[in-house]
Amino acid sequence: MADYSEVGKEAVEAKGWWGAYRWLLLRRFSQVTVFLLFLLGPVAGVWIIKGNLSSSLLLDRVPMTEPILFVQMLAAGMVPAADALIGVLIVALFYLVVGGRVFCSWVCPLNLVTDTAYWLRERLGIRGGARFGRGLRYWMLGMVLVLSAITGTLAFEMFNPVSIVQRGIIFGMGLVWAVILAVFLFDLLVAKRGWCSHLCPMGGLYGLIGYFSPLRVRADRRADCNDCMDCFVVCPEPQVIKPALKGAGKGIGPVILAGECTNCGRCIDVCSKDVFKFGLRFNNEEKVEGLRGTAQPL
Amino acid sequence: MGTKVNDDNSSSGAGRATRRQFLADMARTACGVGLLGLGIGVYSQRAGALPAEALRPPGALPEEEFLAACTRCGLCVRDCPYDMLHLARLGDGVPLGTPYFYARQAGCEMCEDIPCVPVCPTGALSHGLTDINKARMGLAVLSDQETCVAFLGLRCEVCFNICPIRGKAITLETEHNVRSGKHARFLPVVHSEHCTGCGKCEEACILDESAIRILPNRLVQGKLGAHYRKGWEEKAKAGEALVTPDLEHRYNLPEGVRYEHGGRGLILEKAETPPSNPADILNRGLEGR
Amino acid sequence: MNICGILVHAHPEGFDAVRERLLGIAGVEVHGISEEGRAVVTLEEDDEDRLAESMLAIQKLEGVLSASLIYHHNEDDN
Amino acid sequence: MKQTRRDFIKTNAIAATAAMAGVSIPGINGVMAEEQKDDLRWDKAACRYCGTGCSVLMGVNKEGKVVASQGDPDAPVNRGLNCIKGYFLPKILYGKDRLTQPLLRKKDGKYDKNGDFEPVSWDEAFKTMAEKWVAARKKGPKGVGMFGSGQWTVWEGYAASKLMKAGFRTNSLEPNARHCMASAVAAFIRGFGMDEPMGCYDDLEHADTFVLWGANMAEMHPILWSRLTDTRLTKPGCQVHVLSTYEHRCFELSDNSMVFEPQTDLAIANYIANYIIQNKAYNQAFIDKNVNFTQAETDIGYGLRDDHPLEKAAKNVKTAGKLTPISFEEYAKSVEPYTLEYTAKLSKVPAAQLEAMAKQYADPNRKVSSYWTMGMNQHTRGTWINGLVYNIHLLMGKISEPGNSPFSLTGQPSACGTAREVGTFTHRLPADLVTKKDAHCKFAEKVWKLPEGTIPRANGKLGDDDAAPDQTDISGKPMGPTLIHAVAMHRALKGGKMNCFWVMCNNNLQAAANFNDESWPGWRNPDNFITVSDPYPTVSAQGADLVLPTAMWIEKEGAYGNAERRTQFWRQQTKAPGESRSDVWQIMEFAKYIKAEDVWDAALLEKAPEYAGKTLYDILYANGVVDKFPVEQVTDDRGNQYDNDESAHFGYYVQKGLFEEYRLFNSAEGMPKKGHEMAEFGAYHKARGLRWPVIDGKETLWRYREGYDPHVAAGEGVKFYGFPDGKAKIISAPYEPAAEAPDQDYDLWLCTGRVLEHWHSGSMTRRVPELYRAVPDALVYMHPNDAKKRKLRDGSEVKVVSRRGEIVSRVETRGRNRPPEGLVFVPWFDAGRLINKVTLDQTCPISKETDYKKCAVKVVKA
Repeated sequence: MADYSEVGKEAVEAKGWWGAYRWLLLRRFSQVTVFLLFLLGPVAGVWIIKGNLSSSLLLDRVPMTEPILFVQMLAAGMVPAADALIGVLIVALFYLVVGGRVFCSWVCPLNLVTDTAYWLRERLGIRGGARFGRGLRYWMLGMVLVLSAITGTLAFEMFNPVSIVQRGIIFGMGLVWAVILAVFLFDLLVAKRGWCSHLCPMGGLYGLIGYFSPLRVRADRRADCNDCMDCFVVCPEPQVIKPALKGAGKGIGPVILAGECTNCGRCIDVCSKDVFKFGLRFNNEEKVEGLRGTAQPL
Repeated sequence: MGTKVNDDNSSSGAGRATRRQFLADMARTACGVGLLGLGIGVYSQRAGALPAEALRPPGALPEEEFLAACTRCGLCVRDCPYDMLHLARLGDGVPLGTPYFYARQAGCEMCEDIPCVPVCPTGALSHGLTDINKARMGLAVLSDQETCVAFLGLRCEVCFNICPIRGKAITLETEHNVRSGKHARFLPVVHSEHCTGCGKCEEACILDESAIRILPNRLVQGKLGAHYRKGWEEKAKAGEALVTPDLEHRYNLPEGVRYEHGGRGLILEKAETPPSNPADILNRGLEGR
Repeated sequence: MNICGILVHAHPEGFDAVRERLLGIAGVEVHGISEEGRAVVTLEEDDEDRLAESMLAIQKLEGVLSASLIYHHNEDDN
Repeated sequence: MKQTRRDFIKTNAIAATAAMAGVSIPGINGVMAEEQKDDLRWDKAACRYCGTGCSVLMGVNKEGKVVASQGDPDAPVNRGLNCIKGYFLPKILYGKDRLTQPLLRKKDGKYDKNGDFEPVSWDEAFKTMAEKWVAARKKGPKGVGMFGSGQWTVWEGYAASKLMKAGFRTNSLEPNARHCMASAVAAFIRGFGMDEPMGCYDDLEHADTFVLWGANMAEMHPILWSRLTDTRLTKPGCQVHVLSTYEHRCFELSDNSMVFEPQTDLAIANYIANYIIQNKAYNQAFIDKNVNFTQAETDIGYGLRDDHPLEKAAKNVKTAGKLTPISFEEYAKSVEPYTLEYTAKLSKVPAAQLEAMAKQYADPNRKVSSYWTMGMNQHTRGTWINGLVYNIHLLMGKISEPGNSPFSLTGQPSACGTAREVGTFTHRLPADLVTKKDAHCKFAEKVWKLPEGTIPRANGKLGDDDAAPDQTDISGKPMGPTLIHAVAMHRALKGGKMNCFWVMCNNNLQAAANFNDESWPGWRNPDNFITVSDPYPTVSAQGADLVLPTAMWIEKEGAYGNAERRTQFWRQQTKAPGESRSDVWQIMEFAKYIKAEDVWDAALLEKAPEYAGKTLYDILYANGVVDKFPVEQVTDDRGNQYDNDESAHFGYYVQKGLFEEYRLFNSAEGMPKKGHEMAEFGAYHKARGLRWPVIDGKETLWRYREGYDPHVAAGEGVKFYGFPDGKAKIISAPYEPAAEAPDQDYDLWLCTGRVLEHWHSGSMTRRVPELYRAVPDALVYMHPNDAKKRKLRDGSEVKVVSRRGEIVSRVETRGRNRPPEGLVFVPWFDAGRLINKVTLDQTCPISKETDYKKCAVKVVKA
């Protein structure tokens, strides 16, 4: 595996600095913008969006509701009012189109924290710690729902660092810094990419929502791959890359189809050979066929 | 990924071992997540208990349902024109992220259009509440008669005066002040039929610690035995006596004395002014004395 | 500040001597005594360690049959 | 403190151990010791607020700070009770923004009307002020003015009266009681020849029927209301009738609640008289023996500026106070138009209710007490309506005996004691003497050891008639008429006729009507120099040029006189903060900066050559009478010692000297009027107030009646000895409309007033956080239909607009006051919403008291 400090150097040389950081910067811009939109109301009195990620009102009209809260609520036995229903449909539909875990990489405020923790972990060369299965988040999701059903409340919301942090910053910090620090230290010292890529049940749910998303990262030029491994280093869910990038021989198309992919585009940035690009999930066959034509012995 | 290389070289054994390994992993994950869930569950039960003095916005569902329905979005907080609602922060001692207010800090101003309610996306604040006077955020209780200055005989009545359902939710009962002998006491009495629990009374109470407090109805409200009716109310409702009216009572009474059945009882008519003419006294005879 | 109320049981005969010895301990005051030799003693001491020492000293005092702590009040001086 | 705590714990330790040992230890009973009593010095005082005159005990700690208070359980008025304002009395002394230094507007180190306030020494303050005052006084007696208070202590009012009337030789002295009690005073003087009620608070226990005429006693006299309520609760058959222009707290107790159209109380009172006469229920014997009938001058205007159309239209403005003797028959005829039908229609009160009330008055077997405050006093016909109620009581002879009392309640703690008894009005001198009468002035000059002609006569002449010789002023010119009442003072300030104005112990700029057109331009007139003595930066202080920090209430030795003629004393119980000084100190000290030559003319000085070169201080206070009593350590019966900062400063017992000189007006040989007798100074420190006249140590409960009043000789029965013939006057006066009734443009009546939690302008109570929290802002109380019509609801921000100004506040439709449709009520305590920008500076033409209860406004969304 490539040395972390060397990651992306080739890409910078090949594509220039902007080319090598484009998606990362756009993503940061998106995260900060979402955040500032929420803060614009309380700070400046400009109410473009009101509330927080859990539920909000856009332009005093369009309701939005976080799917994980909605499913918890259902599990807890509540029939939410129309606003919540419409809100969750709007949100789910949006992420269904752009990719479920786009939330994680383009919106979620905690992503900044965990990305920073990962960066520092690699820089400091911290190794080891707990290892979790990639499927753990689905267990977590299941647990959250069961918990709601048993307690009849949104029990996980006492604990959910994503909503706590976002709400904390919009509505007043309280001890929120402690939650941020806890997640940061957890990712830094306990488990590599522990929260976002393994534990977070919201990520799990968005992964499921994004399972059918048309918007995908494609490794259309996978043939050009020079095995620098940089994409694996920067990818928060490296397991999703392998089938598409290395699956040519196994009859697997170049589209990254796994729901866990966050569409962060970091692989596009760091690849000096421009193997990856954003595209649609369709036409997976066409390219494969071309490959198949050359690779198949028959 | 964390799959371990298996040492067993027998393929079938390896398969069994992998399956066993898989099952073991499953079990471990399940146990781990289960324990975590238990932890969160227990924690949420403890941290999810609302302190008695923290009040929910108007229209809030019963607490258990509320906790199931509230997304913690803070839209109600944002739409409160008086900024008296808070979203519970970590360390506030109120279920995290849920809206609440402490009456002592600032009570609900009872806006006629209840802006905090329709904005609630889930109905955790019931959209069925359209008349703020029907809100039941809690119930005011005059919890300490020993320090309430009205009970001491002082003329305070700040709670009575500030009550938005004035004259109904809190009334003043007047009674003779036995200690001073010549003053009346004006005692505040809360009527649950009208009290919305807005908390203005607790907020305004002039004592160092409020003697009137808003508490959840379930903590403070008594319940009359289901069998018992208040006779006077039943009669008023019916507009007449529930059973046959009394016959007209007549009594043996000396002169100058009347008896009012169902009214004042025995009435001694004003004593006649004693005649100033001594002859009149003599003429009246002994009987008249 | 620590204030202790101690019930001291002394040999009735030699009580005057015991009183003298008790008063020799810093912070001790003797408030009353019954004919059977039960004495009401208070002990004031700010320092916890020395308080314990003084308690022990009372117990070991010649002529003292027993000494039991009845009342102890401790509060921060601020 | 720590030692006490330690002792306490040790006592517990001993007690617990002793109990265990079965040993008894002297002083310790085997029970836990009680926490040491707090180490406070308690002393009595009269409550700082209203005219009820509750007695309170104030607890002062070792550091000299007032830290505790309680209602005085031995006080006959309140028996240990307080209202909510009284509960917080200690806190009024310790607002965070107490003024502690004299502040003068300055620019570049010099006084400048447009400068910013800078701290100055008392010496600089008084020097600047003296220079201005001497210059202004040269223009004439109305060049300077002082506006005092019914919250002054008795001797402060007395010292001020002396400084102005005798020192500066001006009658430009008015108390804020002009806005409060003047109508009551005028009616007492016109009807009885003597000021102040004949009854006392014991009427509250003895009446069978109470009638409230424009008094919200429930909020404004809370303790008296609890006494009235108690009587209503405990006395069989007792009734309460309430008249008001809006529903207020008293309606909750009321048996007969009547909301009348503003101003029609005149008709209602006349209707009752008519009812009594028509039914021949009047007390003929009483009338024959004790009553004269007179007719008041009618069509007398509304006390507005001379060029106001209403004043030009009115026929008898100049002779407003004139009374013409009439017969009983003529009187009966004058009230004849006030039939039940007519009155019910005019007043909008249902006829049955009016009649029920009239019957109570007319029933010879029911004792009726009438109570009123500002509803009747602040009235463009205030003197009339006061008199009309006396008429009813006089017709029935229901007066001057237990339970039968027409009773004018006061709003200030010493409206009676200071403003009225000491005579701090432009037309008055101490003890009911008036500057209109040459003989009274001469007597005052004798008491004050001044040359004859010092005190300016009302007419500026040394005699009662116009033919008498002129009094000369410092300029050598004739003095001219000298009277100037409170509202006229503001007009004179605005017009530049009065250039120096000293406001003490009240918040005149917030309180005076028509802020925008009259008071503010007057105060800020560049020619004028305004001094405000105040403990807090009030609206008045903000409008001043010199602010003098004042010692409050129990920061000085004081005396108040309440509404039932009860004079109460207190000792100085704590120190005033910083350089604050009491008003009496300020008045006397300022007198040191003025020389007789500065303000007296040569002819007058020739009559008293010994005063040449002397300061007013020497002449007025170091006069051998005021400074007669040496400084003594003030000590109570338990040996507690008290400061007396004024005595320490001036070198004699200031308060005692002033009071004893004042008492000469009630005792000196040749006194023109009797009936105001006071006990000697020392007696009051020993009593929880004494009700004057105090003769041979005995108080007087009901005046004018044999047995109760020592001035009525045996066999005289009832004698209204204020008049030489011993008869009271029934004064006929008609209904006349208000000055400014609602019309199309301004479609609502505005009535202003107070709330229970705040006192007057709120300068004290709004600094008590709890009271502020209880009632933070003044609201616009409004009928729900009026609100609906204007698309307003509770809490809507609105503008209350009149022809003179506007304020912004919020609507309240379900509050404590429920006005009828067509009327709004706004309290005036709120410095943030000066309702007096809206009110009209109309007065009763006779009493010159402002009518704050009636003007036309509109309410629109803000």
